[in-house]
Amino acid sequence: MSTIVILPDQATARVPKRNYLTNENGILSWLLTGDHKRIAILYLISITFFFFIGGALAGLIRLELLTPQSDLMASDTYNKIFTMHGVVMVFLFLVPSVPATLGNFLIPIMIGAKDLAFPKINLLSWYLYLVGGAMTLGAMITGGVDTGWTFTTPMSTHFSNTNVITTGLAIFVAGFSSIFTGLNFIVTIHRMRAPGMTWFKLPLFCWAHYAASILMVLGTPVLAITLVLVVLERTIGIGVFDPTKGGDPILFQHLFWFYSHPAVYIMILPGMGVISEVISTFSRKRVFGYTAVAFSSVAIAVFGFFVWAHHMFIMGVSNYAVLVFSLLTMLVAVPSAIKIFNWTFTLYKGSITFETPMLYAFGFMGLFTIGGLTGVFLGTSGTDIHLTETYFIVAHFHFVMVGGMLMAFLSGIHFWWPKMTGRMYPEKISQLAAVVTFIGFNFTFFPQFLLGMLGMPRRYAAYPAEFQVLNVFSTAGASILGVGYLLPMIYLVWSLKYGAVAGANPWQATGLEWQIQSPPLTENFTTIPIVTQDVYDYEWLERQKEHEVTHVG
Amino acid sequence: MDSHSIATTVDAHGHDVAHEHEHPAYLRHHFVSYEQQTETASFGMWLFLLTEIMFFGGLFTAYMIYRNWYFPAFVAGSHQLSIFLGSLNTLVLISSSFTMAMGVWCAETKRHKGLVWALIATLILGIGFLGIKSVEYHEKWEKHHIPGDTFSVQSFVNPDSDAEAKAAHDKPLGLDMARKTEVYFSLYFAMTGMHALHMIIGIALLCGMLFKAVRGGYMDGNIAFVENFGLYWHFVDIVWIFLFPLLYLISRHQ
Amino acid sequence: MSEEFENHDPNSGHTESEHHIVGPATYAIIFAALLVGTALTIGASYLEMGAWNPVVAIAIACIKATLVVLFFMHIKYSSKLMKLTVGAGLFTFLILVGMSLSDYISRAWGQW
Amino acid sequence: MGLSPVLWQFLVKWMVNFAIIPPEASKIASQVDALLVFMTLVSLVGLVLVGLLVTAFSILYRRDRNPVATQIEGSTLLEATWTIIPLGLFLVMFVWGSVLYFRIYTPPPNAMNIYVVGKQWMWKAEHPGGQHEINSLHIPIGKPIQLTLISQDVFHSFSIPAFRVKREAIPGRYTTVWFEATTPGTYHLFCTQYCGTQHSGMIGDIVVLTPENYKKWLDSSTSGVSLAQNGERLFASLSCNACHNGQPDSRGPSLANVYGSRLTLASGSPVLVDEAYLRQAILNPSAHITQGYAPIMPTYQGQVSEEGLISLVEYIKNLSSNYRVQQTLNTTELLPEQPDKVPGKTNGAPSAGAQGVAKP
Repeated sequence: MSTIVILPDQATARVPKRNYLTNENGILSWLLTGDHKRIAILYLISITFFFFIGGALAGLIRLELLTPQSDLMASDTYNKIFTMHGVVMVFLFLVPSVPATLGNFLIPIMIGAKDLAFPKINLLSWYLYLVGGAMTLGAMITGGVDTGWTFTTPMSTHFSNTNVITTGLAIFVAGFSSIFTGLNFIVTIHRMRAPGMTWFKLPLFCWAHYAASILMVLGTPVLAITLVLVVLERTIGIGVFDPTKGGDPILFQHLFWFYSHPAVYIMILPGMGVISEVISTFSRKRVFGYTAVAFSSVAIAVFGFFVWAHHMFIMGVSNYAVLVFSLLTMLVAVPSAIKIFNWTFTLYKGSITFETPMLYAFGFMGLFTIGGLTGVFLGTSGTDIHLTETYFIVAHFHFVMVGGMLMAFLSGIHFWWPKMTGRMYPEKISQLAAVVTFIGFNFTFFPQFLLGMLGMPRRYAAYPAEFQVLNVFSTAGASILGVGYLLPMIYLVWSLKYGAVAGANPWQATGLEWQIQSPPLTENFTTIPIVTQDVYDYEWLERQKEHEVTHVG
Repeated sequence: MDSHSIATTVDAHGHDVAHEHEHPAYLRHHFVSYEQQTETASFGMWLFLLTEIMFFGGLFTAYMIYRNWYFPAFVAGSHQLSIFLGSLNTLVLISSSFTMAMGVWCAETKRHKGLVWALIATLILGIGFLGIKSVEYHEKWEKHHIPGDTFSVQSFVNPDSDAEAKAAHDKPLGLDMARKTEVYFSLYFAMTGMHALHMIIGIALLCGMLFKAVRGGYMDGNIAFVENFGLYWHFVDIVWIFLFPLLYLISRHQ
Repeated sequence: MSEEFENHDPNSGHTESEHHIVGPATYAIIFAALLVGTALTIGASYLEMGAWNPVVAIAIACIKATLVVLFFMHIKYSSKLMKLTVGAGLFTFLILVGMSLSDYISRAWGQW
Repeated sequence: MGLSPVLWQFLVKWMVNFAIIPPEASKIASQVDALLVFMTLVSLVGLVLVGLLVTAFSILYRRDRNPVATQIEGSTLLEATWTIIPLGLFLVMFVWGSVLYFRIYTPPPNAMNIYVVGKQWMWKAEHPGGQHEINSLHIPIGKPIQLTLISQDVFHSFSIPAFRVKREAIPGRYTTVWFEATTPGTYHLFCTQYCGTQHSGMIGDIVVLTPENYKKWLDSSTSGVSLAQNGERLFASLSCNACHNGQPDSRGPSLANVYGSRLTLASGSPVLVDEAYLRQAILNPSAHITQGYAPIMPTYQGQVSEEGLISLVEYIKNLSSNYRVQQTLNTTELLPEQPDKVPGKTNGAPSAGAQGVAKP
């Protein structure tokens, strides 16, 4: 099968001696760095750490569900484990995953800037993330927390005697990390673009991050104040959510989901940005309907704020509010559909190759389509009654978050790995890993749709025996999935030393980030670029190459 | 875009070492000009203030809902607050906002003495605000109006036993409604407490700024910090502008 | 949000809004207006206006806040982007309050 | 290459009983399933469409066949197509789903009301005839059943997959759901809202009976005191009748036939008297004063348990005249027609028999 990869002559090629990795040495040069690329690497390491913690917890959950009885662990242990799995995966992996690593690394380069607008705040946000992560781990080690990651009141305020306060504050701190990241991105994209880099020359990756950042900045503080109120209710006993004092527990749901619904767009939008870049590059083609894809990101961000109560359809909100929120939910589904079709038609008349990032991107498209369409099942109020709070919803959001976001994350990591490290990952084994992940994923989560249809409730440590076969399938799939995630971990580390030297532009891609050396210099560009070419302008790239050839000749 | 050329060297902390053309020392390496840097900083500050709006937004939502549900309790609760102290505090805070605005003007026009005095005035007014607030809190403490285990509904079921309630001619509330005053005071303390927390953070920053100003800082044109602190301080003022009528004033009639 | 995406070059964009220094006279006038507003709102709270009491109080508070934002916080002299930013914050705030209240208000529908 | 016998058993059993939806045992179930099938079909068509296009393009335009890509800007017509068609389909689903939603959560007026109290970690069902059940619910076929749900502590969710209905039990507030069972049998009852340690143990059986069997069950499991009768005792023991007795000089409004009527409150706002209103009026009387009466009623919050409140509500619902209220007031005699069934709990000690006074 043909490939677009063009690597420099391995016999003579070297990773450039001067780059952001070698610019300064010593642990302090990393811990006090203002360089967005180094902070991205720091994030990448810490996020991977938390991903494997969350993944290990997921493994325990699946093991427990192998049998109908709660035999591996007692039910309160199980409750603590799925709570921690949710907290770690949502707040410490999914929310920061693509933005804090790839976004941090690439946005300044893509727009032709030397750094993010506020490098110190960027570093601060990593430290906040660490503090939040450490507090979460602390809460986990000192007895855990058993409220579920949704902290439903009055369960979390009055009926749980686990570490709700520590975990709540951990999420509060991690939330500010996310706010600062989003704030930094918005300001950077507005203010730091290179001359000639107009809004419609921005890569779609930047558009997606811009949209996600709006949600981070405007949504997260509502979660923060909600958690503060929960903590105050637990400590001094104020009565805002407590039904015995006249508070309304549903108000907590409103405030919590006002953030936590947009949060799913915070998680998925950056992933969509990655997919736009990858599909364009490996089809050698401008993204079909660039403006439609760009504006659909913004539309998702804006509409994302109007739909939160669809998490509460059966919770006794007013029937009329259900009508409104259900209708708006249908509207927010449309931009996602637009994106899927535009990606599909980007392939049309392209010149497609199937390197690993592209395989992950195909995986993303399939799984996200399923995840999105099943979201419509849940946004439709009549069917939501049957399906919500069952494994159907678990399967749905895992299709979107793991099948969508994690696929996109891996796609992006592979795609930009040469840029970040200067070395290629091994192609064959990584393609294998992509296929294994896809198969394992479907094996794990597709049975859960059926379980949900059959009515198996989520968060059950023990379940009726008739659901066992599908659960066994799911657990078996999870072990395949685990292998799929461990493989990249191994060969990516291997490639740091033994990977082929990548050169500046192994994919022959058009973005500004591919026109500089890999790994980049600390200041990214020796001179600030003046952008004249269009975005995804492959013809410009061809001319550029010819020019170089004639120049050298 | 030639990746192998080595032109200027820029260290990780952003000071241009080899740029030929003149830049002030405080221009960070990744900005083209000082204007870009200040505009960027104030844009960032405004985005941060948006998060603050949403932060208080949750509390305002709760307030609106519960005021509609438990109107008599909110009336009785607000009668416990002193309009005099509230108005005084409003006056203090608006004045501090004014002095802060003057401080920004002094920094812009490089008036060293003016800046120092404006900051001192702002600091005194800010501390004064917290002082008055703590007098109010202390009174609530003595009357057991702090939500929690010690909360007492005595003032509301038996208004004659309570000076403020008596002065406002409160009618006794039923025990059930009297208990809902705890919701009012929960919100009162959450809202004013969050506001006071912002004041405390502001005063801490103000102290640092004053320290630097006394030693001649902010006279070189690098006044982004003063300007952005001003924005923050005014925002805290705006929050109070809404808290004052909501908590003290609008429920006084029954 | 369309203005936000107009094709302007960020490095030339800032020159259009030359940094405007607001003078003490303006600040003094606004300060006086804020004091008057405070007096008015306190005075209004002693009048018996029924349902209009909160409306008047909130209206005065909004005017005061607008004055602070426009002059003390220099938004009147700032770029379109800043004005839009403030607008976006206000908009989201209203969404949070308004759409939450929509549930509470309509819960009683059909109950009379 | 042997499959483990255990796994083999699973597979056989599973294939024999293979189903992707639970049994349809209520009237609404088939309607929900119709929408589910429609949505599944639409989803499959969409998925297959995307899948086919991606596969076809991947084959047709792979680099080997098509070395140079043709740059295409986009197509407004296509954009409009795949905006409007999904939107149209989603709107159809929205309307269809909303109709079902309103159907499921709007009980018909003739529905039989059963109260369900959720607590950590059990379901307590209270039948109007005084049958109490824990973690099970017996219902007849062919009769609309309304559940009035409330929780004593945290959120719970009453889920019957076979009926395709589910409703959260919320602390401090009644919620309702209704269904009409069609097929006798035993079905799963789940708590689907995570509620703490024994969440997965908060399950039970929905036993759907034919009308004859249901009647048998009713007779065999009655506690002898209907909810309304228990409510009547509570009403007397809490001295509600001292004020709510319908006499011309009474301090409280008459409660006879008050259920279902429209009252005007002291604040001037009109209100429909339903179960939720009655419960609120007992716990939070200050905000529920009938126009023309003084706000003197004390709150009973903390004095009556949720079950007691249910009894009181059910009693007031069924109160059509004040005759017996006044009788008990005059004679302090209670329930003269029931003494044999509840021995030792009759005259003179009216409160002894009433269930539902909260323990201190």
